[in-house]
Amino acid sequence: MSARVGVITFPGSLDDRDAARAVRLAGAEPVSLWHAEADLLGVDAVVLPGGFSYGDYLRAGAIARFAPLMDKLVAAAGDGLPVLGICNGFQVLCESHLLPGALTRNAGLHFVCRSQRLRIENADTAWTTDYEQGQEVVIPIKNMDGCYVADEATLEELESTGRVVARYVDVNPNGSLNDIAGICNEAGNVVGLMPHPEHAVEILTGTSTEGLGFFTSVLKKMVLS
Amino acid sequence: MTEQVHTSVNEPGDERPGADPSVTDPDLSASEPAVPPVDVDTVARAERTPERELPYAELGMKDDEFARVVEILGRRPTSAELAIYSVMWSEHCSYKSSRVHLRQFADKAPESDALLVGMGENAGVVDVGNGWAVTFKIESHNHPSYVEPYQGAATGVGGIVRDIISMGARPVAVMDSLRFGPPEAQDTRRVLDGVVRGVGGYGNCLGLPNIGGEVVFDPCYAANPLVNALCVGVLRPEDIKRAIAPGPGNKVILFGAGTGPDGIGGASVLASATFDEESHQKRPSVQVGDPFMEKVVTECCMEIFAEDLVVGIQDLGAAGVSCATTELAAAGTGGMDIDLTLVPLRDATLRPEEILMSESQERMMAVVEPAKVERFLELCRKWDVPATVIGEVTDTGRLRMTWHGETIVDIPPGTAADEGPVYERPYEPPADLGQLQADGPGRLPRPATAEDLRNTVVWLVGSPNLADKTFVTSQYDRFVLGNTVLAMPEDAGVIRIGDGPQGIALATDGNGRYTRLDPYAGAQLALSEAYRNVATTGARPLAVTNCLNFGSPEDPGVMWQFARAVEGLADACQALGVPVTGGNVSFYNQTGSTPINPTPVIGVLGVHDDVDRRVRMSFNVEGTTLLLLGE
Amino acid sequence: MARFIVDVMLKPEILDSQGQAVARALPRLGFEGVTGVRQGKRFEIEVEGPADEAATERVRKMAETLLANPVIETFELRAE
Amino acid sequence: MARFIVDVMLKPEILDSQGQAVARALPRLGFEGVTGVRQGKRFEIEVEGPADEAATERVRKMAETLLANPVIETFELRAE
Ligand SMILES: Nc1ncnc2c1ncn2[C@@H]1O[C@H](COP(=O)(O)OP(=O)(O)O)[C@@H](O)[C@H]1O
Repeated sequence: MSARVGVITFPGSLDDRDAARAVRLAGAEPVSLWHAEADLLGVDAVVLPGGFSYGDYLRAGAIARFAPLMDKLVAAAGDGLPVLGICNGFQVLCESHLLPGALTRNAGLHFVCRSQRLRIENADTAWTTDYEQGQEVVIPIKNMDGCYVADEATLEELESTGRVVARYVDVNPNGSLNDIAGICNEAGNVVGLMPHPEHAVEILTGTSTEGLGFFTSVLKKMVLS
Repeated sequence: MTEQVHTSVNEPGDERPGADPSVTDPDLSASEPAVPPVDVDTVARAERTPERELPYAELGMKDDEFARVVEILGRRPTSAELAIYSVMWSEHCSYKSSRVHLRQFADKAPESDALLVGMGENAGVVDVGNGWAVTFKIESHNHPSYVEPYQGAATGVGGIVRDIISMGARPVAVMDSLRFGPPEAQDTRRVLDGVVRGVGGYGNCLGLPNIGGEVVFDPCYAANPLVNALCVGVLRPEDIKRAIAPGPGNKVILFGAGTGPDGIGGASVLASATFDEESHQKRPSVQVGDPFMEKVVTECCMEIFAEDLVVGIQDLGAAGVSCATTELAAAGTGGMDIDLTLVPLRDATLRPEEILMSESQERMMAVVEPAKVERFLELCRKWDVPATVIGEVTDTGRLRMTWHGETIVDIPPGTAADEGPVYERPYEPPADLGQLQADGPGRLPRPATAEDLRNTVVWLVGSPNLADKTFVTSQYDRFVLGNTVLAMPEDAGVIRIGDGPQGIALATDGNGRYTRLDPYAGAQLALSEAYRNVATTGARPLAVTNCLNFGSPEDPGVMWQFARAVEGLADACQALGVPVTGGNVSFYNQTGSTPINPTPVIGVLGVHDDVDRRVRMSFNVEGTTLLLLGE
Repeated sequence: MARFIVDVMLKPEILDSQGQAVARALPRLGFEGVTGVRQGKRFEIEVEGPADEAATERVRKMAETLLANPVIETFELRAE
Repeated sequence: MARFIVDVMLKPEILDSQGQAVARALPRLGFEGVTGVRQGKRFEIEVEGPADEAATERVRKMAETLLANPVIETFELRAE
């Protein structure tokens, strides 16, 4: 039986089908989860996809985090369930305090869509073991509110405990502090990532297939555990 | 949906033609105490007060057009009926100036096995093989984008996307073709920045990849930018939906956003003419978009289609409820009863005339069999989409509307939807054409030295029309949905359909300067450029959409440009064997009496049997031979 | 130094999609009885010199030309 | 019916890119002497019933949990 990876759809989620495709290409079975059903359907891991849940009205991720399913997810994440929040998913994870800090308006104040070079800074999280520490990958980024901010103490802690998972290289597209593109929680099972690995899983439609590693990593972790 | 050329009647404050204080309906407020005493112009009253004057001229209606309405109804129209006729017979709904010319697209249409739905519906549909069909269309939102660039452009995207949804398709990509004034002009900054943010803000939030478009700068667009948005959708041929309301007893459901006072600058003249009330004298003529609402409406529609819950569906565009009800009824069994009081309002003070003319965005109207209504509403609740049954289909041949129990509309719907006026406007070449054509490139100095040549190249490369467009394209999501095979900086966008291997290619092109010099050839050049851009990706061109941006049709020079451009396009489509499946005409693009360069923007759709074999623009294999094709 | 507050709100007749999204979300979060939410912008502006007539006029001009979009928004200005 | 205003501003230590963009644009438009601009949000909330202690408490809860993100923002609440 292959691993089952849930993909949550909130009203306004956009990349949910893409995340499901990436899960499938990685060799797992995608399971779609509806925000209003408080049931994780026994999945082995969860992806919160990109998009504009609730139109990003108020603040990106602010309304989605109150979804009935999110209570379940917060509890399960505490018990070690691997969770990957991509873009809007990252914003939801910050709003629900599963991850520290917040994502604010891009420093340039414009939506930014580009192929972005990243360095994987932590290859030990549930979602990054298929990468080498320090490996550089190119995957798309596309967001309006991607500027990662946190107070100094939090930044200091993230840096000193290796919880910065990925960093922008060459160009910082949104003004994120310390060029942060992704972070994880203390246990390393919850990862938030601004760029979109699910858009770099096929040569035909992406600029590379270098995003697939996020999805294959979590499968390995599940096989091992 | 389409744009409204707003008759500017923003300040009707001091003159209220037709206000007749002697006429009141005392019984109404008594019977409905919860409602403020509303002074409604009912059909009964229209019969009683034939002499009452109505502000039809302010609504853009000519004397003879108004006379025809009176003839059709056998009495004066009520103010609500006048609202319907004035908007349905307006240029952009009735195509009254362009219709006689646009016929050529059908008359000269080449044989095509692929064509499933041709011109006349919300958008054309073509069969692309392997059990898939594609629907696409381009539309303008020029004037609103000058008034309020962000919202104008955003709602332009929203409108064309709803057109595609109403064909029963899932929208899968958008494109935008833009024209601005000179980049150094102060106002261009405002307009360009707002328009690009608006196209991106709406399209990105809907999750539709932007796979191409154009940005052109020319002084003629300084006070009249062009914002043309294209959307393409995918469906199964057997799932095509139409804008029809058949079957008496079927329910009419309005769903999506509430109705507010958006874009009813025109309607306020009716309200203030009929009712002496200050709050109705100033209504915004800008429409504001809510892309999140459109996204949930889209997903809701997809589930509704998947369960086959509608017999007819129509989006609410420029003419709102007026257009949807008259067109659905006219194309169905022929009759419909609507209770306008049931329309969910964002502003409780709206008058029935205003409800009829409101251009509030993100609204759809569906016709649903009674047994399926509950499931329909259930899916709407799932997606948090407000939905209300507001009436039902009848076999009376009349469109009837009531307001708090009083009949305020009773018309044969076809007369509003299909029997609008048709003009054969006079046309002749613009006076300065000969002079323009005589001013050939031969008179220009040639670069004489290597240095001159270098300077010319540098000047060209640095010119805004050739410069890098990343400022624009980086604000658009081209990756979402995961099927984008080619997008910027390629000459055509290519997307995969289903799980592949088939796909489609799309390009839009237009050149106002060529078309100004020779509208016949200019339109053909635009078509052949788009055709080539699609073909060079390896696709087989299949169908054409077009957005015809011109000045005032009342100017014979403009009308001539229009007639010639349409003729050129129709002839070229015939020669190339690709039918026009739909499009849009935008007139009155001018500043004072100076029209823009005539700017037909042509979109061509092609098919890929295997997108893996798409050809990129870049030379990516070493040692290949370069060949130049053509003259 | 003078400090001004400029509150910018959408005109009442203009659709406030953000405010409506918040209003729709509230009951789900257990907040009943909210009959309306409107969302606007608030600017805090600090200018050199005293908060006199001239300064107020300058900030008003700023609000009109940059902070608010007069086509769809209105603003209120006050010194603090 | 009671009406409350909730002003939400970024904490001073958080980069306010929108406010900064406004501040940068001002001199270009001929407005000199502006030493600082901060941009925040303003909410107008209407609730059923009187503007009493209980209503205020409910709106405060709303502001804390939804309208402001305490990680980066502070808010002020007042009845109107
Ligand atoms: N308004 C726009 N929307 C989306 N894509 C655009 C737009 N304008 C230009 N592009 C894209 O940017 C690329 C470069 O455009 P352009 O410089 O106009 O190319 P060309 O001159 O070859 O037509 C093309 O891929 C084009 O589709």
